[in-house]
Amino acid sequence: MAKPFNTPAHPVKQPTGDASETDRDNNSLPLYKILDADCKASQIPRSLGADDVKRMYEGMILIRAFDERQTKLQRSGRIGFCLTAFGEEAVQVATTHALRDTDWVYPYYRQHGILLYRGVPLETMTNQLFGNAGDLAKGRQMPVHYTHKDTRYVSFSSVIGTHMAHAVGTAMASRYKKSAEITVTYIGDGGTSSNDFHSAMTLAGIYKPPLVIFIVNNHYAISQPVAKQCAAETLHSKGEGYGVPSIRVDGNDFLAVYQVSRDAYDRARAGEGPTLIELVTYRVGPHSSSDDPSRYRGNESDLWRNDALDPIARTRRFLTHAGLWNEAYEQSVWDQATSSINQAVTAAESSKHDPDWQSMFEDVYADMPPALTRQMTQLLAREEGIVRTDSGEFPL
Amino acid sequence: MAKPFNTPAHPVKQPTGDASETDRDNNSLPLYKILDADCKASQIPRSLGADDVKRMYEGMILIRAFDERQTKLQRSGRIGFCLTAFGEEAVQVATTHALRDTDWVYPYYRQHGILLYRGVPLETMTNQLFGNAGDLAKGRQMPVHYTHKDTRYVSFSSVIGTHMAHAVGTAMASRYKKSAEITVTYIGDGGTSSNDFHSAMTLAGIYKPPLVIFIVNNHYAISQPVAKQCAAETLHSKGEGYGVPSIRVDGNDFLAVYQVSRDAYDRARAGEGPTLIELVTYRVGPHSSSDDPSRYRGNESDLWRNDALDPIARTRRFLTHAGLWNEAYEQSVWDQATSSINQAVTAAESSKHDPDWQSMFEDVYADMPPALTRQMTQLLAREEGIVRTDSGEFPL
Amino acid sequence: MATKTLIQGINDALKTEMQRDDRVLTFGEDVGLNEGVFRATQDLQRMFGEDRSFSTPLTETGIIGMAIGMAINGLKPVPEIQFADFIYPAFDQIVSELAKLRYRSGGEFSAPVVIRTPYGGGIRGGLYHSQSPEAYFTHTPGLKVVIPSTPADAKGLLASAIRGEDPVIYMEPKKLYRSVKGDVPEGDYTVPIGPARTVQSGDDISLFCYGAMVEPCKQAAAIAAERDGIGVEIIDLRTLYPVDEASILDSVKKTGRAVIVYEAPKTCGYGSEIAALIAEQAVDSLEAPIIRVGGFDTPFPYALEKIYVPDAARVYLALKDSFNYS
Amino acid sequence: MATKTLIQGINDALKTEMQRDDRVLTFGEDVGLNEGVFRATQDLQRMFGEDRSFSTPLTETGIIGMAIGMAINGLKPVPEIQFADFIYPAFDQIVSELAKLRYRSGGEFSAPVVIRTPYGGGIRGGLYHSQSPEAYFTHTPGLKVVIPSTPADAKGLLASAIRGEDPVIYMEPKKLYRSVKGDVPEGDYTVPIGPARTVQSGDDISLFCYGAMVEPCKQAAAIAAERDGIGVEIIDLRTLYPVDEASILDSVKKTGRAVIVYEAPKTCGYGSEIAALIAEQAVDSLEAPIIRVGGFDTPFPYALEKIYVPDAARVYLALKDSFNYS
Ligand SMILES: Cc1ncc(C[n+]2csc(CCOP(=O)(O)OP(=O)(O)O)c2C)c(N)n1
Ligand SMILES: Cc1ncc(C[n+]2csc(CCOP(=O)(O)OP(=O)(O)O)c2C)c(N)n1
Ligand SMILES: [Mg+2]
Ligand SMILES: [Mg+2]
Repeated sequence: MAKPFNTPAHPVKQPTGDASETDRDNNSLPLYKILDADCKASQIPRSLGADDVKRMYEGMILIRAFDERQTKLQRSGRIGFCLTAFGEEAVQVATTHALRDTDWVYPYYRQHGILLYRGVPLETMTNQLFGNAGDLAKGRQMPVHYTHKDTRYVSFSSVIGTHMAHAVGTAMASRYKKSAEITVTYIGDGGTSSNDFHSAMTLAGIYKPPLVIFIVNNHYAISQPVAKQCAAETLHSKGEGYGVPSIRVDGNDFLAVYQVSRDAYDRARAGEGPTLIELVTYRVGPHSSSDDPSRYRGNESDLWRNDALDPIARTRRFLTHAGLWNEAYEQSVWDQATSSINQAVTAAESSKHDPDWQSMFEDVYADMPPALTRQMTQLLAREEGIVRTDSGEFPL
Repeated sequence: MAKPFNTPAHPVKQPTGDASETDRDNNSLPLYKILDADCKASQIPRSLGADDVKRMYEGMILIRAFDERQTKLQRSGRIGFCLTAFGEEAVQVATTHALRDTDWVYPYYRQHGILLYRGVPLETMTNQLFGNAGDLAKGRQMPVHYTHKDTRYVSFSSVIGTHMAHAVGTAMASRYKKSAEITVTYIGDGGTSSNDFHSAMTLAGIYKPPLVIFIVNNHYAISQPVAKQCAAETLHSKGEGYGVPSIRVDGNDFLAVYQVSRDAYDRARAGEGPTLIELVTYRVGPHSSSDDPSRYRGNESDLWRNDALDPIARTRRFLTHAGLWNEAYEQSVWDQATSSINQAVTAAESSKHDPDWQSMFEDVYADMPPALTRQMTQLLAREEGIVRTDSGEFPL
Repeated sequence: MATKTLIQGINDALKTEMQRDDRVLTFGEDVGLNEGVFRATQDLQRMFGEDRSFSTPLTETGIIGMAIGMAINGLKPVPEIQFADFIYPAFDQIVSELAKLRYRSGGEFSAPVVIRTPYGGGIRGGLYHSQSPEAYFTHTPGLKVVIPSTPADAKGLLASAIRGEDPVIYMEPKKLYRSVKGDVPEGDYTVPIGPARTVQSGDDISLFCYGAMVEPCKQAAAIAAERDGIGVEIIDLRTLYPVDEASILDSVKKTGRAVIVYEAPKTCGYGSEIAALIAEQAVDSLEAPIIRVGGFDTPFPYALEKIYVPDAARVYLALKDSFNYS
Repeated sequence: MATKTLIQGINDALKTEMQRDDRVLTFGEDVGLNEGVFRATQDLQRMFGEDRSFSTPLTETGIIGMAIGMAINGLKPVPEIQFADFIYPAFDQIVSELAKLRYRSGGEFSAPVVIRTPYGGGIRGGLYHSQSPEAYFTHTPGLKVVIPSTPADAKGLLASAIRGEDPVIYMEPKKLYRSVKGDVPEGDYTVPIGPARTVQSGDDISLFCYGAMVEPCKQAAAIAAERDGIGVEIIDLRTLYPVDEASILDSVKKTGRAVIVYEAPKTCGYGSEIAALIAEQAVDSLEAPIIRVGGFDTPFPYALEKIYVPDAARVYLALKDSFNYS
């Protein structure tokens, strides 16, 4: 059982977007926060105990450790590609903490932290990064394109935005089946310009399914800054044009993110319809291992690598104020994270080989059509014995 | 020269969407109007003289007469399809009156009134309805899918929404070429849910080209009422989420439509960027000749066939108050309209035949590729002499 | 058995399957209260309520996307795209998502959505109410593509599609909606996806077709028999992917001649695949060029529609060319 | 003449044409300041300013739609779609608008937009960074489809496309971006759209290919010559629509055997059209089945990419099959 803090509960806020005078960012745009500049909280979400906040902190560190490891694996050529969420850890952990295990998640590629936080075995994840025979997706997708049915983390494509419309349908199906499940989905600031942001918002407004939509505004879509992505002052302002209540939140304030998510989930579960939540954060790392941010933003990201903005540092300061943090704890959390990741990397890399050729032909349909079977049989029969070099050529 | 009214000019209004207390509809949503319940105007746009308002009135009647004639032609099987704008005449006439001849128009299928108002020869239009050899589009498109380069009325497809993104590009090109031209585009309430409403609004917000976007909210998309199309209280509220200033206007109040259009055009020409204007009107007729509205709205449309709501009747009452209307004038306007339409129908129907077979192969590319030439030659050579019956079969 | 039109066959399948399985839902633009612009969804909202048959906002991508999400969560959506010409706004959802979900998730997730859409010429619809986009979908692994040409097949194939586990693009030849009639079994009735249907046997030429092209093929074959004594074997493919290769190859091996008829632009049309299949698997049997009678490589015209769409005259000329070749 | 990579050839064409004609503009996601994720637009913003080379919001449909509108108003836009896999959100704009504008307006309006997009395998991109969607476009009258395989062609064909009056889908084999090098003429240089390029002449088999498939075809032909004495005529089609039918048919009439290689899923792929063309126009010359070596009828895989994409081994086996057939 979570030990409750001795602080008054934060009153449930209607996500109207009309934040109070103090809930404003430097440009005096609405921005809901709980942590103050010193990382103290005058009011803490009622449902959170000390264990909860520590769990969230540990979850953020696991993500960071995982991302550091991913980066190294990619740089040393052991995996072909990687994509990290440096600086966006609070988004993933706090939105997930407020979720039930049976709720559906429609992520895009920068939400692997949700899997980590939901306790998916690390080896499941590293198998995916290596695209080996142990990968749940049978080595078919690029690294970071996870699928995980057990945690209802739905397989996604690389195509930006499409999953949002799926989330609407899944939430409608839950309601149709009179299930208490809700659905959450995430979209980047860039993704708000995609076709299916529009379709999903339109449909969410009309059908009012149990759905919560998070815009992860990390200020960039690869090289495009959000100010050149959309001329609106805030992205949450898009909600009104669809009749969907919305709110803008400090995405690096784990308590604010938790509180607003929780409220929105409660509303969704109570049949009160969808909510659009803009989480303002910053993509501290490159877009992916293929990206060089110095080309388009110089060293701007250094500004965000500090204790006043980094979500992990802010949480640490909060914990320190609350007497829940010390060096030894920090060390053990990191040790635990890195050693479990190391194990998972070793396991994925050493004991698993490429998927079987044959697997390439499976899962196109429920049953393999005859012509495809013929293509497979021909390949397996004909090419047996041909040894390919690494570059795909063959010495005869 | 237009004879000016002796009334104070209506002050140019910033299209902020924040209408004054009196600018509200029955549901107390913002709705900009000039005509009062009695169809008097306390303030008349400065740039309008008596000739202007009479011209607009006559333009509306020409549209109505044309639509009545279209309907009859379709009912008697002389044209294959028709689509009318009953009750939406003010939208077309007043937005066009404020436009310059060199400005670009990206319409959808319900804006043929713009062509009529810009003085396109009626025979050009009836040729299109009949799809005959005199049709500018060589009989290739269904009725009402006009193209008219001379008036910069750009050919459109039947696909809803796509043209809006073109309008953005055309307006950007005008600015690039340092031309003073602006671009206007129209979209239905249903069309606001299409992909390219979203893309065009996003791009218009970012690039701020000289563009004015009209949402013609006629309450229906075929059978779908606007309340089931979008959950927002107003459609102009979509503007904010894209950073595009917007305003909601009584689309059956020709003076209000004129004034707001004029202001937006001035802003566009001055380099102050795009405006989104919701014109609230009502589709009094069926969606098209294929539609039976009684299936989905009973006789609701009868409510709109009255002098308090019909844009022509309201304009007539305004003219009457201003001493600009009498029965004889009315009769002559109608006579003139019907006789010119009759002539154009007769000309299109009697003197023009189907387009040549050969024309079917032209205009796919600037020059006909060899394979297509072969397809054409084969057809022309082989089928010469085969007489087809009306049903496409052939007696040998 | 009752005599029904093709669209009644479709409506029958929808009713029967919705009655059988309450996971089956249908929706699309004007599908609910208005019962579809062609009335394919007649009575459904009245019988099954607004939760199971409803009209949507004007967003094809949203309609298909939403259907995928419903299917992932266990429902059996049968969305309608009002005209096949308007399927392109949803092309991304169909090609990137619907077709690839099962594969990319290693079989963890799948979306057995059946997309119904009227296609083809015959209603004087011009460029945007007449297209036949089947080849875009047969080139997209992960999709099944089905096109009926008789009322019974319309019912039986649609029922099979709805009961199946894979996404299906179910294309309805709108020209035939009310122009063909035929006996349709009552109640539970399926026709398997896959096998082609031999419309008539013949020894001289194999004539492959589907959808609205079956009628002119029948007329042309009748005239060829009557006037020239040519024995034409007509095969209605019905399922375009996965196609019934055996029926195609067996027929060509017997006749040595092949003509393929389709409405879409000839180049890279579905008929090109059938020709390529024959040229790969049965080239030795060929006694004449494989002739494709298709739409021309132009957009679909309005006034000249009758010249554009293959009709009995053009099919007949092709049959004679094939027959006389030596 | 300078030795350049394929992507340098593309960049050269863009620079030369932008210098030549100030109506030429280029834009797309990350195209401006970031100079394209593959750097195809390197230096352009610096040289020509933000008005002529800029990054856009994340909306492919908007990028193409905006380009169409610019072209209607007299500009020559050359938008980039970051990966061909992401062209589908713009499919409606391309198929419904770009391809059909000239036709539907009776020639009143046209939109000579050149869409550049990297396609194909070779970068371990998995399902969504590897696709080869050319057949969707070759089946769409109104579009030209061009795919270069050498740096000089990359420059010359792109320049022709930009100077032309028709919309062009210009697909760039990203595998070759930096892996092939060749001489590229400086300055003004065009290669006409239409004619194929004979890579090498040969008497025994005609081998048709394009884009990234030209390299494995060359390797396979070399091995076949060396080991089996087979004379392979390799034809790089370069323009897929309108294709150089004469070169294809002349070659097959000479060799009697045809193999076609492409990366996209085999069924209804572009190779099916070439096979159908041969089976229609040159069937009597055929001494062997027409073999298509394509991708398999599955989505594009990640780990097994090398098995999926046709390589020299598979092409060689097909050449032997064709040669040994009798
Ligand atoms: C439809 C589509 N277009 C383009 C891309 C290429 N692309 C991949 S990520 C990306 C930027 C996305 O930015 P955002 O939505 O803000 O998410 P972030 O990466 O910042 O988390 C782009 C353009 C894509 N994957 N899909
Ligand atoms: C992309 C697309 N989907 C569907 C249609 C079929 N359709 C034609 S008009 C129409 C309704 C449009 O309503 P609205 O935008 O409100 O314009 P209105 O007809 O009311 O003027 C629909 C669904 C279409 N033409 N294009
Ligand atoms: Mg971002
Ligand atoms: Mg409407």
